[in-house]
Amino acid sequence: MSGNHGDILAYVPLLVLIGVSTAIALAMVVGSFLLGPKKPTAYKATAYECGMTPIGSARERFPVKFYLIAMLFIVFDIETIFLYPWAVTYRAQGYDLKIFYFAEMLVFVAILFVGYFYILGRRALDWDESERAVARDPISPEILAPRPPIRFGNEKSGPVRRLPEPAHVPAYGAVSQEERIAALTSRRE
Amino acid sequence: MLILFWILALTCVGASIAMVVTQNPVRSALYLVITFLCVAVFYVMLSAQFLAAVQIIVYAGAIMVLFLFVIMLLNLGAPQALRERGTLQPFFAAVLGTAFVVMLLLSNSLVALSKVRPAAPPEVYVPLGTVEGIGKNLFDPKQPWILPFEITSILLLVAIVGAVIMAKRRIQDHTP
Amino acid sequence: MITTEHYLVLSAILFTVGTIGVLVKRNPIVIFMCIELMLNAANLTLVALGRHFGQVNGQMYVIFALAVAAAEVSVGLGIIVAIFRTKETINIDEVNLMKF
Amino acid sequence: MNYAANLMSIMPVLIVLATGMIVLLGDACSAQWRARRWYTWGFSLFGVLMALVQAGNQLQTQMATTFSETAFAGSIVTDSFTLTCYVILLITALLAILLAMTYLENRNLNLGEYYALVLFSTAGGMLMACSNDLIVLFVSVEILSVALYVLSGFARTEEKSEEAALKYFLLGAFASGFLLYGIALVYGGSATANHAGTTNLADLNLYLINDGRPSVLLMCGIALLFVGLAFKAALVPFHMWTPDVYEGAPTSVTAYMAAGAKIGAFAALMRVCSALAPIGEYWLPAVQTLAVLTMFGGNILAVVQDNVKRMLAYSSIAHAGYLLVAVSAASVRNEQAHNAAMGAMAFYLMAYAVMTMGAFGVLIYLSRKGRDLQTIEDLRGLARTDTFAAYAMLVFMLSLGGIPPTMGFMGKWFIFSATLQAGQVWLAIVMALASIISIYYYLKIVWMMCFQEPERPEVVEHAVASGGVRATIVLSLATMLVFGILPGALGILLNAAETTVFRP
Repeated sequence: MSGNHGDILAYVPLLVLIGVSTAIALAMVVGSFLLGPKKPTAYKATAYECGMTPIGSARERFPVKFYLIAMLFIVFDIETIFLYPWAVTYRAQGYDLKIFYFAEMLVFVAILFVGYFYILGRRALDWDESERAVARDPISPEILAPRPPIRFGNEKSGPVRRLPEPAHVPAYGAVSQEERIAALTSRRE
Repeated sequence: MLILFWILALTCVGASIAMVVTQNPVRSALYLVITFLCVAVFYVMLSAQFLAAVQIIVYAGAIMVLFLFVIMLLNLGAPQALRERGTLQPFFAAVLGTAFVVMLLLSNSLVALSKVRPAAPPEVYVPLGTVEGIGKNLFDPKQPWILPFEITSILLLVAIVGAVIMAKRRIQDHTP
Repeated sequence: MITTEHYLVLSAILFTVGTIGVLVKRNPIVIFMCIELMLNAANLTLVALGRHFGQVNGQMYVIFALAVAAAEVSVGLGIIVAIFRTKETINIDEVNLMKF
Repeated sequence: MNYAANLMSIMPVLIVLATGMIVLLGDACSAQWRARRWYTWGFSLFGVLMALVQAGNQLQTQMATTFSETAFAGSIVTDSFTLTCYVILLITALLAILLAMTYLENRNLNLGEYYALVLFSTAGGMLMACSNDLIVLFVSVEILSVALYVLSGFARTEEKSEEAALKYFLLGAFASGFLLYGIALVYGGSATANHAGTTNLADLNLYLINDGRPSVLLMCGIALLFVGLAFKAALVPFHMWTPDVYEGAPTSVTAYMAAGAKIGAFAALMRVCSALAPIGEYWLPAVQTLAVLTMFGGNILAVVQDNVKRMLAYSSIAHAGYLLVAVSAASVRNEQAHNAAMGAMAFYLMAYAVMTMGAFGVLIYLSRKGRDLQTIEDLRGLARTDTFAAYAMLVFMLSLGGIPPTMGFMGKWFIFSATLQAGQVWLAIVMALASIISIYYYLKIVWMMCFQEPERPEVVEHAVASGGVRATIVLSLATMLVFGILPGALGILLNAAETTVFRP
């Protein structure tokens, strides 16, 4: 191919762009490293994350529903791959071919729409899978159960004001839900 | 050009070998990304620009991100689960040997291709790889791509159904 | 001067590496990645051959192969997620792939 | 170019696909499970029946006119072989759907997607049978396989089923890698100075007739193509997924997979081999070696199994070996032998599909609530406790073993005589020897059922004794015996090669 680089030479500006952007990014990092003042203190050296000390791995385990959406995204991504050349060439066609093109893509998209409605029907895009369970039991015992007082880490600096214990909090299941809610809310006041 | 080819080819093969050799699946995935990117550049060098873009969007973008997601998911659940045991399977050597024989055979026979049929000139193949070139041919009723195109949508539909069945925790029960 | 044979040999090497990877790795995700590498090697061959013949066929095959790969990825990773959920491990030693 | 004619030529496929989509949508969008239950099951049966009628009609027209047509710019071909494969696949799908409903409900798996996926994979198999271009072949193989991966993992909470799905998926995807690379090399290797490479099978056939000697690249391509298809058809060095997947998948899926996937794979293999027949002397020895390995490997490994599903899996591998003998006989450059072998293969595929569905149907019939029938021990003394199931199983076992007067025997006989006609005498003898081994383990089951005392003599109430399962068993039984005694009534299958496009 040594004689004819016609198609490749069109990419030289792209190459230059990539080179320049890499150089700028590198220059920023290296420049600030070289030129910036460095006065480390103990506080600056600690990791900072919203006031919390970072504990554990940075890798989070995401719930499965995210994967489902990512998987479905890939499928529809491929659809776009087919749509793009179609959209670019559609206008240039004659009338007959336009109808043919249109029908072809219509069938393709219709079949994928069957998949889309299937996804909607199966509620595969819903974020909260336990929607109905929550609806059945609006105030779950976990939410209402008395919790230990929150520790702020400053307990030693002064007396902690505790909420007064209510005289009588019935055990869960001993009385009806409504009574229990009433008892607990009175305690909060 | 030849130098570029050699650099890329070495990177590509090196990254793929590193992908197989490394024991950490996350690193494997990242090496695979390098391989995919090299292949994308090869597509550009072969004047298949549209495919190069698609390669980056679909492979290096979507598919690899999904791979990494899944690795992360499994990693945190059971940190030991993903460690490779590092044992070579007994037939590894045999496979390697035969594979190399096949490769040598291939490369010997491949050299003859240009003698059998000379390569097409650039003015023939350059317009084929652009978006217009792909679109004009892919949807042309006189060419045999219509049926594969339509049944690809069926395949994607099956994939949608499969992903939902496999990955969704709770599908409504049909039994009372 | 880069000839078509350069690309063909390169993709043959990539294909071989992918095949060996499938045979020696034990983690299903990595095995699956090796399979993706094999598919990519085949795609590279197709594009190089299509250019050699001055035909669009090679690139068309690659587009369809890409769609196939995407479909496989979404179903395959779905299966891996599902098996992890029921089993809490995905090591192939326990999945025991090559039992006769 | 007449679009309507193109669509007409794949009408059965379109009907199946449309049914699948309607079932899928209707199931996902309706709220009443009771209505949904009958709707998904009934509608998919209805659709398959419609497609069957349409395919039968087309087959009769085809036979009358002996005119094969390519459609969609030569990417598919509708000839008598295609339509015969359509009919066999649709009958398999019909039986699979009939079997499924109560079994799935018993295992709490009754989702509408099951039927949709069975329909889609049937359509994939049908497209494999009609493909005239390797890329259509590739995409339709994937449709068939991806649907089957999901189906084999359909019991989502069970470890075994999930493992089966993973194993099937990984090896299947590995095989598709080989298939794609093989296609690429065939594309490159079929080029000569006169023409560029091609993946169109009819063109390839023509080129090979003219050029004669294949290039090394083409031979590599053919080898990889065969490896890919051998994985899908479970031929012996590439069979390791079969027993585990058959064992782990829900039994109704296993039944469909054993029959449907094999029919599709062999239809495709037959197409590729007929296209490559002009250079048969280069690759035929490899196929024959595979056939011998598959027959002996399948049969010998089946002997040592004590799980019924695993045993049937190995037996299906052995049957793939017999079918491969037919493929080998069809690849000689002798038109008469080619036609005879193709017809024999169609007949055998039909017999195999029916007897496999029947045998798995009996297993489903015998499964208790929430538990599948596992070992051969479980069949002990079945003749006392359940006469119907025992005698049905007896006939299926005799048929699988190739004992007259069953369809299995006639199928083997046709393949045997076609092989002799093709001049491959040694292969015919090997096939006869292998089927003698197989009789041992089929008779072991018969012996266990009929000549052993049951552990508990009382009649056991089986969970899945529903109408659908009974209907499947009775239908397969009737087919098995009627066409075993009167094989001429299925002459249309034996003439499957009447109008094929390829000339050896």
